[in-house]
Amino acid sequence: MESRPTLAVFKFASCDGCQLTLLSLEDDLLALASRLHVAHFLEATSRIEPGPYDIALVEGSVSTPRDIERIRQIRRDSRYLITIGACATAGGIQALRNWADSEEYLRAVYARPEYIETLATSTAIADHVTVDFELRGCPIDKRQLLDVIGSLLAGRRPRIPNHEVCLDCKRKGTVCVMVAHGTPCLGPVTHSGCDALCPAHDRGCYGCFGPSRQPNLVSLSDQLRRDGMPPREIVQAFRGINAYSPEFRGEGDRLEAESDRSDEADRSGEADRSGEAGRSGEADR
Amino acid sequence: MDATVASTLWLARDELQRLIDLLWDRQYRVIGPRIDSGAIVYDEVRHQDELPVGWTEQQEAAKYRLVRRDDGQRFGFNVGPHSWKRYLFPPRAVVGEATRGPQGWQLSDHPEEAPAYAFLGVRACELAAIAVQDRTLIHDQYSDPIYAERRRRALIVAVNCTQAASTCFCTSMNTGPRCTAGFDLALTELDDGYTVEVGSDRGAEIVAALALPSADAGSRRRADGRRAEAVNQIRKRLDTTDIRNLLMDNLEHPRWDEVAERCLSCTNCTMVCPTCFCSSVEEVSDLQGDHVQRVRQWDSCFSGEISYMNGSLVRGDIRSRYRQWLTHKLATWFDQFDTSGCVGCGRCITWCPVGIDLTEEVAAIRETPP
Amino acid sequence: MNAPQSAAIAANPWLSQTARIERITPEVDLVKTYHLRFTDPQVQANYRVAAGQFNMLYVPGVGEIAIGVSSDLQATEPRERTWDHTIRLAGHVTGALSEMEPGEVIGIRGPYGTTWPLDEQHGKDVLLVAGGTGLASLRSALYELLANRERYGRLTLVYGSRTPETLLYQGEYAAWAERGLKVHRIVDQATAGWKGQVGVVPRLIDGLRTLDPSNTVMLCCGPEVMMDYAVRSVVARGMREDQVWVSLERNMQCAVGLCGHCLLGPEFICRDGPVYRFDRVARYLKVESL
Amino acid sequence: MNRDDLNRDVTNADDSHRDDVQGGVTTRSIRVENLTRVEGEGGLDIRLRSGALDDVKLNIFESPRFFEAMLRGRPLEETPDITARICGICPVAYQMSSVHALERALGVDAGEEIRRLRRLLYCAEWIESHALHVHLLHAPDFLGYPGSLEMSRDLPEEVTRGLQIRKAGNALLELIGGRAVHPINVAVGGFYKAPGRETLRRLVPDLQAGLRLAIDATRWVAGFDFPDFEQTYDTVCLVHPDEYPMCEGRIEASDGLSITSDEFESVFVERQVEHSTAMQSIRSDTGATYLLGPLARINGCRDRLMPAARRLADEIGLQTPCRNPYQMIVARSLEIVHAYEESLQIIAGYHQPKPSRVEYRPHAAAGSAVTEAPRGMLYHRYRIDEGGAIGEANIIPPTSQNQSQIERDLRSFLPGILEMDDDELAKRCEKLVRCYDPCISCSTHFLKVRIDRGG
Ligand SMILES: Cc1cc2nc3c(=O)[nH]c(=O)nc-3n(C[C@H](O)[C@H](O)[C@H](O)COP(=O)(O)OP(=O)(O)OC[C@H]3O[C@@H](n4cnc5c(N)ncnc54)[C@H](O)[C@@H]3O)c2cc1C
Ligand code: SF4
Ligand code: SF4
Ligand code: SF4
Repeated sequence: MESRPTLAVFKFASCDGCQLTLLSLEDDLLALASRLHVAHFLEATSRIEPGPYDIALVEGSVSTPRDIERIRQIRRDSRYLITIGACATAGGIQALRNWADSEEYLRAVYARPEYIETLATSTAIADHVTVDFELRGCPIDKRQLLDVIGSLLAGRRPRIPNHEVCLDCKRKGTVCVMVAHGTPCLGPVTHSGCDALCPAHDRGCYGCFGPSRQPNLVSLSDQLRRDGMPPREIVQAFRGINAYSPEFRGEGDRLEAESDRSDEADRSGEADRSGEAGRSGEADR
Repeated sequence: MDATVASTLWLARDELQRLIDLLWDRQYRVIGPRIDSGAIVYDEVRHQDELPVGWTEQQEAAKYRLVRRDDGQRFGFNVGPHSWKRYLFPPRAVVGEATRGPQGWQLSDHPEEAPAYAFLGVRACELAAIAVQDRTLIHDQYSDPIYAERRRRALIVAVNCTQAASTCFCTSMNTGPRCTAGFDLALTELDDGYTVEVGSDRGAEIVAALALPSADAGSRRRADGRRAEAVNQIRKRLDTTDIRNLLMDNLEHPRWDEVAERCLSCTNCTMVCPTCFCSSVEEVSDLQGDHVQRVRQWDSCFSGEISYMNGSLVRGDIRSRYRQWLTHKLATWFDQFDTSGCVGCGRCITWCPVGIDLTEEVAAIRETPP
Repeated sequence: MNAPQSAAIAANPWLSQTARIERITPEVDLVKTYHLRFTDPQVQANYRVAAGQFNMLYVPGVGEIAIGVSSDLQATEPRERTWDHTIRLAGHVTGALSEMEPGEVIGIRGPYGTTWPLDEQHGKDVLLVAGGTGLASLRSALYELLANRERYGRLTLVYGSRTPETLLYQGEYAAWAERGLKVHRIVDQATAGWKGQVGVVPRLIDGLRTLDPSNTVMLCCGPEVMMDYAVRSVVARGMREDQVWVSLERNMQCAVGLCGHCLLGPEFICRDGPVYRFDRVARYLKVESL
Repeated sequence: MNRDDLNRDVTNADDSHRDDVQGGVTTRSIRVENLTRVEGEGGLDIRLRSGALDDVKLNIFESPRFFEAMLRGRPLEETPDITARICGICPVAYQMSSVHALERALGVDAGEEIRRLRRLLYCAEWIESHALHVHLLHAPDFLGYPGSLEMSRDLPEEVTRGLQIRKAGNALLELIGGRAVHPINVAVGGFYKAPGRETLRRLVPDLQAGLRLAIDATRWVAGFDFPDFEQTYDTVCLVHPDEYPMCEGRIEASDGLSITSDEFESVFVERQVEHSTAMQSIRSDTGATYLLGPLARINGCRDRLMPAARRLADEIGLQTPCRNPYQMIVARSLEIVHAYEESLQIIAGYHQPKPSRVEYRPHAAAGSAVTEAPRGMLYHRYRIDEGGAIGEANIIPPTSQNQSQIERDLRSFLPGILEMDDDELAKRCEKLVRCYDPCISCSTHFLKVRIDRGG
């Protein structure tokens, strides 16, 4: 038996981008392969070995009944189970279905929905089994992945900074897109990891690394509203790549309920003032 | 003329390029204001036309916009998102290295060949900020070697403000708008040129090399007039009366809870502040772990990790972090460095994404003693 | 020339020396004492540290941590001496240390910080109060007191720990007692065979029969809550806060007042502390999350 | 048999056989798990009855991700960011088809500089995606290794070369897109921030080195031993008069078909098949399957390859039209060379587009586009509603179009190898499937080969 720790990579509902990050380690890939024994990595090798595994990297979200069985088995087989990417840590972009009627979704995509077996929801791996460490990002960051694997190899718990994107953004010297351009940005509530890519490209962060450690979402929503962003659009901003993370989900739902209530009030207000002339529909937008 | 410290000379408008060229010739990296991504930032300047000619900024809490001026001023604005701290105390620097050899670890410092900067366009509040950082980072016993060496080499060409932003409050902090000390040269921009004050022997030597004539009385008077405009435009006030005790006696004031509801703990205020100096060291190693760099990065009292201890955070909520920032900046800085940590530049007000204004916070605490 | 000059500009405060782990003494569960010697004999010979100060220990690739010196500094010539650090396994760096073997090399820089004010206490009774691993930071002071036993009045140690098994330096208590230190122990949870006291440290203090409030100083190191209650106890017995010294702890990256991590109100604990006369920091310790 | 059994099989072939006798006909089932070294996971189902091939199905057990449904109601600006998430291997392709379709709908012309920068970005993805497949996933098949990590022990230089080739592509992706997977810089109308000329030029030495390596590697690949297996294909790709196909042109087939993207859905029909959650495509006019991807492009547009790539194709003696699917790896390698060359050419003449994206006014509109993803033609169609939100989206990825073609190849391949034992047979089938570089992630989940052997 080899003494090198074994690595296994598994995929659930996802785009493959996070496991690709592993293959994109380039200079470090072969070095990594010499320190770890790759026992299960369908995308990289046809040699498939049974568990137990020392380190399992799991990509993708749980979205079929079969997924639940598989992830439980993987958990049983693995010493450290590390989830990688927004799909695995928050349900991914596909978690948008969690707000929709999935029957309708099926019809929208597939001509013959009856063939498709699917859960109504897309959920994080940690909603189903115990996860030892979650690495965020859509996709995950190469350096952070190396850091996590390096820590595990050294027998340490990975430690990844969990501050807001803003800190990295300002270290880089990027001009704040929110203050200087009025561009909505989720950077102040988003977990670091990307080295503040989007603002460096003159656009707002759309939260692909998910919520930071203690995001003050209500305050950011208030500010976005003050800057003229309609509440419904703010809801959509939170319902993006990490829509189903508890924090973004909570704030999106809160705002939605609030704007539902105000629409309601508007409508009844309108009924009351049905005689009034010249009222523009603008306010509803 | 023979320029000495305190003499005032004249630099015609387009002669500014000669100054820039001379500085580059003398192996300085000239850093000055430039427009990038919708703001005036500090970056390398090789030509006078790269300066924000004919631009100014409008600033208010959480809002910054570039706007056109109706003249061709190059320094007709105040302060943007960058400060010189970026160059003197770089956001990321290697402070040490470790290499594993047959005898175990070899540790070395990572001495940098400190760049010689010439800063063009340093404002009065920024001169004050640099003086504050001198106190925070250079001490008799231990100093930040990177800051100290960069600082020693840096040449400072200050520029007097001729206008003020709505966020400026240097007059409350006694730091401006007039540049009084801490510069090698100080310019005041007029339509046809600059009056140049000499602040050091190094500055004198440079104006001598440029063979600048002395400024005539008319130009000096016009320069006085321009500078007075800046003073007149300053509206914001911070009442600093006994401010140290005011804050330290109100550590449990309800206002901290209120501000915590708005504060995102996003670190922006500390990043743009020209005096904030918190930093952390990160170990960056190759996968083998045989070669390690110790990288010091800007950190912030708003990041949770900074107060991590024994598995939890000492300042675990936003309230305590905001309180830490404000009390450090405006109160305990006096205990530590015998100066205020705030120079009144207003950056933290403009660049706070939710527009928290420290002067309002202090005023609120002052108004309602608990 | 505007830039301030300083003699220390050239010195890099981040630069560590290398030290070899000479021996490792397992103390109690999760706690070991690392006996270190600088690899450079010159540095080893010139290194001076006083009771209460700490070093920054560095494990490359993992991190750097503050650890008090726990050596008996009276014992031997500096040349032969090892610099001892008693360390509890807490996380990354301490975890990496716990995996190390004698012979391995780590980085060390220091000493830093203030010292226990022993010279000023001649003629006084000294009450040492420690909780858990806090005793490590008092050990050097304890040996210094014993070495100069005749200069002090009553010497008392009040030491509390979670369980009898986690009391540090148990093998040394008898010798301490012999040399004139009264040792009182208390544990949170008794286990089989424990005949001593059960409870918290302040309880032991309350129970001290021979406390002379006017002529006693207390040196205290342990968790902040414990120290808080210990001070309350002695104050209740008539001592003033300025008769108490405590050793504080905060995250530290630079240890030389440059990084801003260890701030407690106006205090840089690394530089102005870790040992404080209690009245200086009392008001800040009372404020939650300061 | 339980297809969920993740960890049991050490080889690709299941050790157990199953014999069923039904109505006098013997059906023998052999299961082979895990078709590997493809992007995404799926399965292959082969059924033999009384010793003869009965059916072949490429099974794609995808967890559906409903992208088209998710897009509905989202602001149109978000489209390139959302569709990128369909595939981590070729996100740029999704972004390119999205922005082209949306710009066509809105009547936006991004202009020449942006057009060239997009091509540059696309070249970078071709390099990255092709190099991944050629060097890390596919080459081991020709050299007898289970994967490139294993291969690197014996052939470290070749594997390192492959990694280097890919690295320069990734560096280019990062420079233009911000990052290699799910670039953040692609916008409807152009780019959020266009890289400066000098920044791009800094990559030139690496790209030149990459080009040399890619040429060497193509020679190496051309020397592989290719099984004799000629098929007739109806190949389809974009055709542009002056350029190698990428973002623009007409859709042309080897049988003479020539249409615009707006006619796509009337010619190429998607049908969902029972065993799979992905869609399959056939041509409505011929009822036949068709082939997309590098081979289709080389066959159709060899004369529009960049000069070095063209010379190299001659040097290695590539016969076009090439009908051997195993030679797709050669076509892919040549396209890497082409992409490197074209990148260098674009950078040499690059001027930073100003502004980096053109303004547009969202309005109700509809539009479609086809671009050439590394694996072939990728079709997007959108309807935009008045407020600028997506009203309807239709996306047809290349792998689902190639799927029926893969099955057809297998059907003609299998009769020749039925004598082989299950293990070997499965491996051979898997290798043939792998030639296509199927990107099952674009739609799928778990791939395995199952053989049902009659008698
Ligand atoms: C002046 C002083 C003296 C100390 N003396 C001793 C001693 O004699 N024996 C002993 O066992 N411990 C002592 N400590 C505590 C010791 O520093 C921490 O237990 C240690 O830093 C934990 O590091 P870690 O990496 O293993 O833990 P982690 O939980 O992984 O911590 C990560 C990082 O946070 C910082 N950190 C975490 N906890 C502390 C802490 N309590 N104090 C300071 N920084 C911390 C360190 O930078 C550490 O590397 C002392 C602390 C201080 C400030
Ligand atoms: S800035 Fe935000 S959206 Fe952009 S890459 Fe970073 S985390 Fe993702
Ligand atoms: S605290 Fe604010 S106003 Fe004061 S110096 Fe810092 S950034 Fe400027
Ligand atoms: S005060 Fe403003 S800038 Fe500072 S941390 Fe709070 S929200 Fe961010």
